[in-house]
Amino acid sequence: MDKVVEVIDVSMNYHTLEGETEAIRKLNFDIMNGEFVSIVGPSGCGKSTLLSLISGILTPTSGKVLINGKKVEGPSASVGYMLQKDHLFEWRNIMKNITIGLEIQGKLNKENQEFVEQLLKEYGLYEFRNHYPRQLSGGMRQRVALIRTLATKPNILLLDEPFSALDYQTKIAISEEVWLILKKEKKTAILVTHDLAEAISMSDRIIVLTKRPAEIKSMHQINLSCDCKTPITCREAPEFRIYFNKIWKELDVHV
Amino acid sequence: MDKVVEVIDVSMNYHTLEGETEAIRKLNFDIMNGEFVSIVGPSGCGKSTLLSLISGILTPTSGKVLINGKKVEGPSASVGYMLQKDHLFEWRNIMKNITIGLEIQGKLNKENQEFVEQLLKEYGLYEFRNHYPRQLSGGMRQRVALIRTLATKPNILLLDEPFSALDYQTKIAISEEVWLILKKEKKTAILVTHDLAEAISMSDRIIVLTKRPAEIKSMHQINLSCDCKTPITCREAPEFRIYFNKIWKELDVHV
Amino acid sequence: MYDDINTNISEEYKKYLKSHRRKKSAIRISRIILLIFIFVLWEIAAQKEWIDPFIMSQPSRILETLITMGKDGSLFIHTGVTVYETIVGFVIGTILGTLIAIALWWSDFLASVLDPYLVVLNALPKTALGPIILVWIGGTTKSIIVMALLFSIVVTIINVYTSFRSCDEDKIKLLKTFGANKKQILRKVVLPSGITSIISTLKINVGLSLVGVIVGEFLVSKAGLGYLIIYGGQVFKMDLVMTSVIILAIVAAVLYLSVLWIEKRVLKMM
Amino acid sequence: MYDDINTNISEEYKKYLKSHRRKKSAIRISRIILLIFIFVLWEIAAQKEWIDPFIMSQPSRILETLITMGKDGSLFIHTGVTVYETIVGFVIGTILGTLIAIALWWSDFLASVLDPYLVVLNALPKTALGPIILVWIGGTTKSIIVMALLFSIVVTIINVYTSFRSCDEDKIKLLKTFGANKKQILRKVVLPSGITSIISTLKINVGLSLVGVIVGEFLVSKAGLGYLIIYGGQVFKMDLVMTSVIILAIVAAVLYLSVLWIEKRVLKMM
Amino acid sequence: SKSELTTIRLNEVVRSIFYAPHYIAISKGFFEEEGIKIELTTGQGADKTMTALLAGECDIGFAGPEACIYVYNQGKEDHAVIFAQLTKCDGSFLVAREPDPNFDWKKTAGKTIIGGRPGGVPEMTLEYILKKNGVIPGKDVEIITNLQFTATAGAFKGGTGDYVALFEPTASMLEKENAGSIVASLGKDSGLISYTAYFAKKSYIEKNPDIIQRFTNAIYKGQLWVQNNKAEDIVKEIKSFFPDADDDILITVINRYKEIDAWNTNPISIPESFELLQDIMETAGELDKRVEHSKLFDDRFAKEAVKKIK
Ligand SMILES: Nc1ncnc2c1ncn2[C@@H]1O[C@H](COP(=O)(O)OP(=O)(O)OP(=O)(O)O)[C@@H](O)[C@H]1O
Ligand SMILES: Nc1ncnc2c1ncn2[C@@H]1O[C@H](COP(=O)(O)OP(=O)(O)OP(=O)(O)O)[C@@H](O)[C@H]1O
Ligand SMILES: [Mg+2]
Ligand SMILES: [Mg+2]
Repeated sequence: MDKVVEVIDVSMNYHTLEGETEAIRKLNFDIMNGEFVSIVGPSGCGKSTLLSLISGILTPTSGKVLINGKKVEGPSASVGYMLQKDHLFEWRNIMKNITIGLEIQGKLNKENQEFVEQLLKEYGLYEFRNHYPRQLSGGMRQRVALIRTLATKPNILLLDEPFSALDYQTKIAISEEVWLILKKEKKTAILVTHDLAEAISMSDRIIVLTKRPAEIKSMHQINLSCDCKTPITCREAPEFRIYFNKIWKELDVHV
Repeated sequence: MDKVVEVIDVSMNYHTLEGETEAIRKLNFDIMNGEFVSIVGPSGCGKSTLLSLISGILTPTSGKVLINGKKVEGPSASVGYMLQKDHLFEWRNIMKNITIGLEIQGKLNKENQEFVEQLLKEYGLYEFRNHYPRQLSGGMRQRVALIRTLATKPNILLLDEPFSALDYQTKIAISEEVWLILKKEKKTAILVTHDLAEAISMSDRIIVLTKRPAEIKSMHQINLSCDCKTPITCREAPEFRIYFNKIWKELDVHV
Repeated sequence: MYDDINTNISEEYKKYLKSHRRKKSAIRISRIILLIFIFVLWEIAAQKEWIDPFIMSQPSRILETLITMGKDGSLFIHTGVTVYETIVGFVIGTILGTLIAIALWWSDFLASVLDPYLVVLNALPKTALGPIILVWIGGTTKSIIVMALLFSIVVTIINVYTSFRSCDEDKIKLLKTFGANKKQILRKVVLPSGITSIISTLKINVGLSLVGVIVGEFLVSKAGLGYLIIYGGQVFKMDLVMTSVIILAIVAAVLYLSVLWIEKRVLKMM
Repeated sequence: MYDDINTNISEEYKKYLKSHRRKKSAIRISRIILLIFIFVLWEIAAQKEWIDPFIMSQPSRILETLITMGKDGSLFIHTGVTVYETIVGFVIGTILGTLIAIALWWSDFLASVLDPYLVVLNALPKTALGPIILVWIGGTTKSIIVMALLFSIVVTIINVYTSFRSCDEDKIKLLKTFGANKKQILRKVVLPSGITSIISTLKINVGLSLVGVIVGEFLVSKAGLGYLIIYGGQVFKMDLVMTSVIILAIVAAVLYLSVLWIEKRVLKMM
Repeated sequence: SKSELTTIRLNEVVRSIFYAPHYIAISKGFFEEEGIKIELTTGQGADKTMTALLAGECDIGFAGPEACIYVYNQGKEDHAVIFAQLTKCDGSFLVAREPDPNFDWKKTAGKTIIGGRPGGVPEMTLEYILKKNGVIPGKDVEIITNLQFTATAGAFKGGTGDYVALFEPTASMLEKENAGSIVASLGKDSGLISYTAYFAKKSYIEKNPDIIQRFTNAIYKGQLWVQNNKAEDIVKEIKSFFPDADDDILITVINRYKEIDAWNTNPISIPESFELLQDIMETAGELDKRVEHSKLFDDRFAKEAVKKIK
């Protein structure tokens, strides 16, 4: 396996008039090709910042991020970013929502159009392509957001709490589905989440961050013994609860 | 055990200009003294309506609700209602937020004042009594909301998704705490939730409703074999997953 | 959505609908009664000389004036002039205001520099500028339209700029992840998501433009409702003044409701 | 919150602060330069007769007028009168408007009946009512204050009522679970949670009141900035008119900023 | 043909029957006879009219000479010059609550009069007459000066004041309503004052003497026509300028103006009337320095018109 993402000595300080906020301090880790990595950590510890650094929207104060061995210097087509809310544009229909990334990158050609239609068909949204976002359920909207991210054919996906706005039952169902899609498309994925059970059930590896400034507290390779490895079945594995309790204690939540 | 709540043949239709919405159809169930009952069901099936009927804010179209054998005809002091968000009043400090129920019922006397202070001390909020809501964390705010509900000494508590606005980790911690408080104060509780795990880990019984109009789909007496019965430990019980999967299938979630 | 609704109309629902209809017609009737009551009271008070019809005018005389003006067509000419000027001022104000708001959004520096100027211009009673505008532009219809523009443009700039600024940061972030440049961000998110608030400013603007037109017509004009009011005052024809004010009220309400209607349409389309 | 912030100021943070300071002072300087530029251009244009200083006045003459008026105290008297009238109108308008809004909130029926009347009154350019008010109330300060009130009260009623209506239904539900009656709901939730929007209407109202006062002073007055503008026109002293307009702009901005400041205070206290 | 007409933008101070000759000149086609097409605007105030003139928004202004004095005194190089005069006295009347055939200005002592706005000539004239009659404004008589002139009649009718100084047609309308009675003419009691006149910028007159001459001719024809015709006929001609006025009011008013001899018989200025205007302004404290008649008036055109037209 190759390293697709290398985070090397990355630090990030936010500067505002109120003062300097050290969000991330000398972080180092690699992500392998095809790996599904979750990042968990206390609220406000710098998880979203980390994803922004990897995506190239932000530039680290020091250190660097390499993608496929090349230094990140701005958003690139090889990285897709999925945010907490779906952020579908109400004034565009589903098709036009999905192709917005292609539009911006000037790649809205016939071939990509067909690819998008392919995706829509595959994930059961083809009939809805002329609908408007408000006509879709929360779960469907989130799937549209995923397809929008996939449309530009990134091979690395950054997912920033993509399911937290959904209600509990939808969340479990859609995370299962997204996981299957990503595995099928053979994407490398980095998932930020607050939901430990979600992290454990979906990931190959979990990175636990300390509270701000974010440093790596621990890393956990997840090996669950269950028949067919999909998130819902994973939750039934006997090791599940052990991982859960261990990481829960590391997170050290106080109310 | 006595029946404290009896729901007898209750139906509820909403009338709006768009049409008639049948929210609840001929519902029948009882709640025993000291019992912790969870109600789960698809979104919009009528769970909140049901709680409003029990609390007396709404009047059923037909059928009746009895509380301690007496017909409900309006809000009564013996029922406390806790909503999804904390709804603390930003312009009142914590103390005054907590005593608002007593104020309205004209029962803001010395004795009750002392009782409230007692509660605040017991649940670690006494030092914050002069703070304003915005100075508190989400978990603390939710605890304040609970104490506000307890201040009028209801013996039945209605909880309408009280934890769903909290982030995952806080939610697990605070639901543990609330459960302990309710058990300690020996309250009867009806919890509405979307989170099956939460329902299973906290309740003595789970009522599953059909989709609208709400009827009872099934009821599950929860018997978990674990040492010390608190929600977090409950999650480790072997039966947990079995209940989960059974009810999950009954809910029949489609995305 | 239709399967959500019970199509077998129940007895209670019928009762509900009936009580609703009753309430609605009670409201409608009360509104009309109130209107009639005001006019009848006014008429009686004028006839019994409780109030001075010479000063306060009176409904029957207003009606007379209205009929005369309707017959000789002057009613429509004056109303038409005012409405035309208002719409022109309003459309130009909205477009120009939006363009300036875009410029401010584009350059934070410009926005910061101009901020105090906008505050002062916004707070300044534009009525006071009337005589000055007159001097600058001259006593033509142009200066009335400039007045209308003046009244509405600052509010437009401020509201539209505020709405651009309040454009969801995450939506912009989303476009940035695709590598969008500033122009793309403007075109693909900021403008479309600002449309709603641009349209909701229209409601305020049309009123302000009308005020501008009236003030302008007070100062310089040969026609229009503002002219009629001033002229009526000069020749002490309170009937004419009152009639014009009433027509003006109707025009104002109609303009407002039209914009409201357009707003609803556009929002529905989006 | 303080432990959130790194107190060892790093090199980059120093750089950031420096660049921020530089940007800020660039903005400040640009603002001043723009101001100076406008006035200098105006002065030069007037001196070179590109524009007619008789009509447009000119900064040096305005300054002169300002000094003369400052010396004989008339500057302060006229400004004081206008400010006083504005504040009185504004306070009465806010209180009265809030009371009416409460009445509307209390009775849905009343609110529905009056709704179209409010729409018309709101849309109607109040300037047109000036002459009528004058006749009704007579030529006293009272009618100026009534004008100020007239300009601000409808907006107050509508905004405050809207804010009452938009009071969080769940907060009301919460009180209902405790068995609260309508009066308690009003007192404990609707009013306090409406305070913010009442205060934010103040910002708009103070401007509208000022407009009302100026329009009123145009029509009837012996003192005030509106009077000065009219009087200056009558004796053809454009310097006086321009000076008054500039003072008015400053007064308007100061009033607006004061209300903004009060708003911030109150919101902080809450 | 019409296409050869020169278009002249004329800005009148207000629309008033007091200016009847001027509307006659338009409606009888006297301007067209002179090859002029009039584009008439109402300035709603002498200041606005003068402003429009100076800003080049109109070619000829029609207002009181005081506007020209103010401008001249402020050192304006290209000031306005008056070339034709239309009215020669104040056109306002004092209205009392009851008829008073034996009215004397001394009777106003201890009473309240609703006057005009300070700085305006009507108000100054009123004060001048009062002073002339030994009644000191502010001391012996109270004058309400804070009302816009469109509001004074209403205020009076509403019960304010014992007297009100009013323009026409308001004064006649009050009389018709039995709400008051005209007891004195300010024009008659003050003496001849330069009242409303036509003026243009000095440079404009220099450049277009021909237009000015033709314009003056038309005005003179209007003046003659008004002198030689009955009020009823005058009203018939100018009715279109006052669409909402009652005919009988208009007739009353025109007769009243004829009676007090308010209109110049020709466009030539009357120097004494200008001096009286300046006296009045001086008394009121609104005049910094007196202006020579010859500086502001150019009677060449008026004299030429009188010579030519019979
Ligand atoms: N643009 C910014 N300017 C200044 N400070 C910022 C900015 N963005 C984030 N921060 C601060 O940096 C810290 C890390 O923020 P970040 O959003 O990365 O945390 P997070 O782990 O994603 O939090 P959450 O769990 O709430 O999503 C926080 O303390 C936040 O206040
Ligand atoms: N005041 C009302 N007027 C009309 N219809 C209503 C009203 N309140 C609720 N409803 C309708 O009644 C049905 C049940 O609503 P209710 O809020 O009880 O559902 P719920 O189970 O609590 O939903 P959720 O899971 O989203 O909280 C819904 O279809 C809703 O649209
Ligand atoms: Mg985050
Ligand atoms: Mg609910």
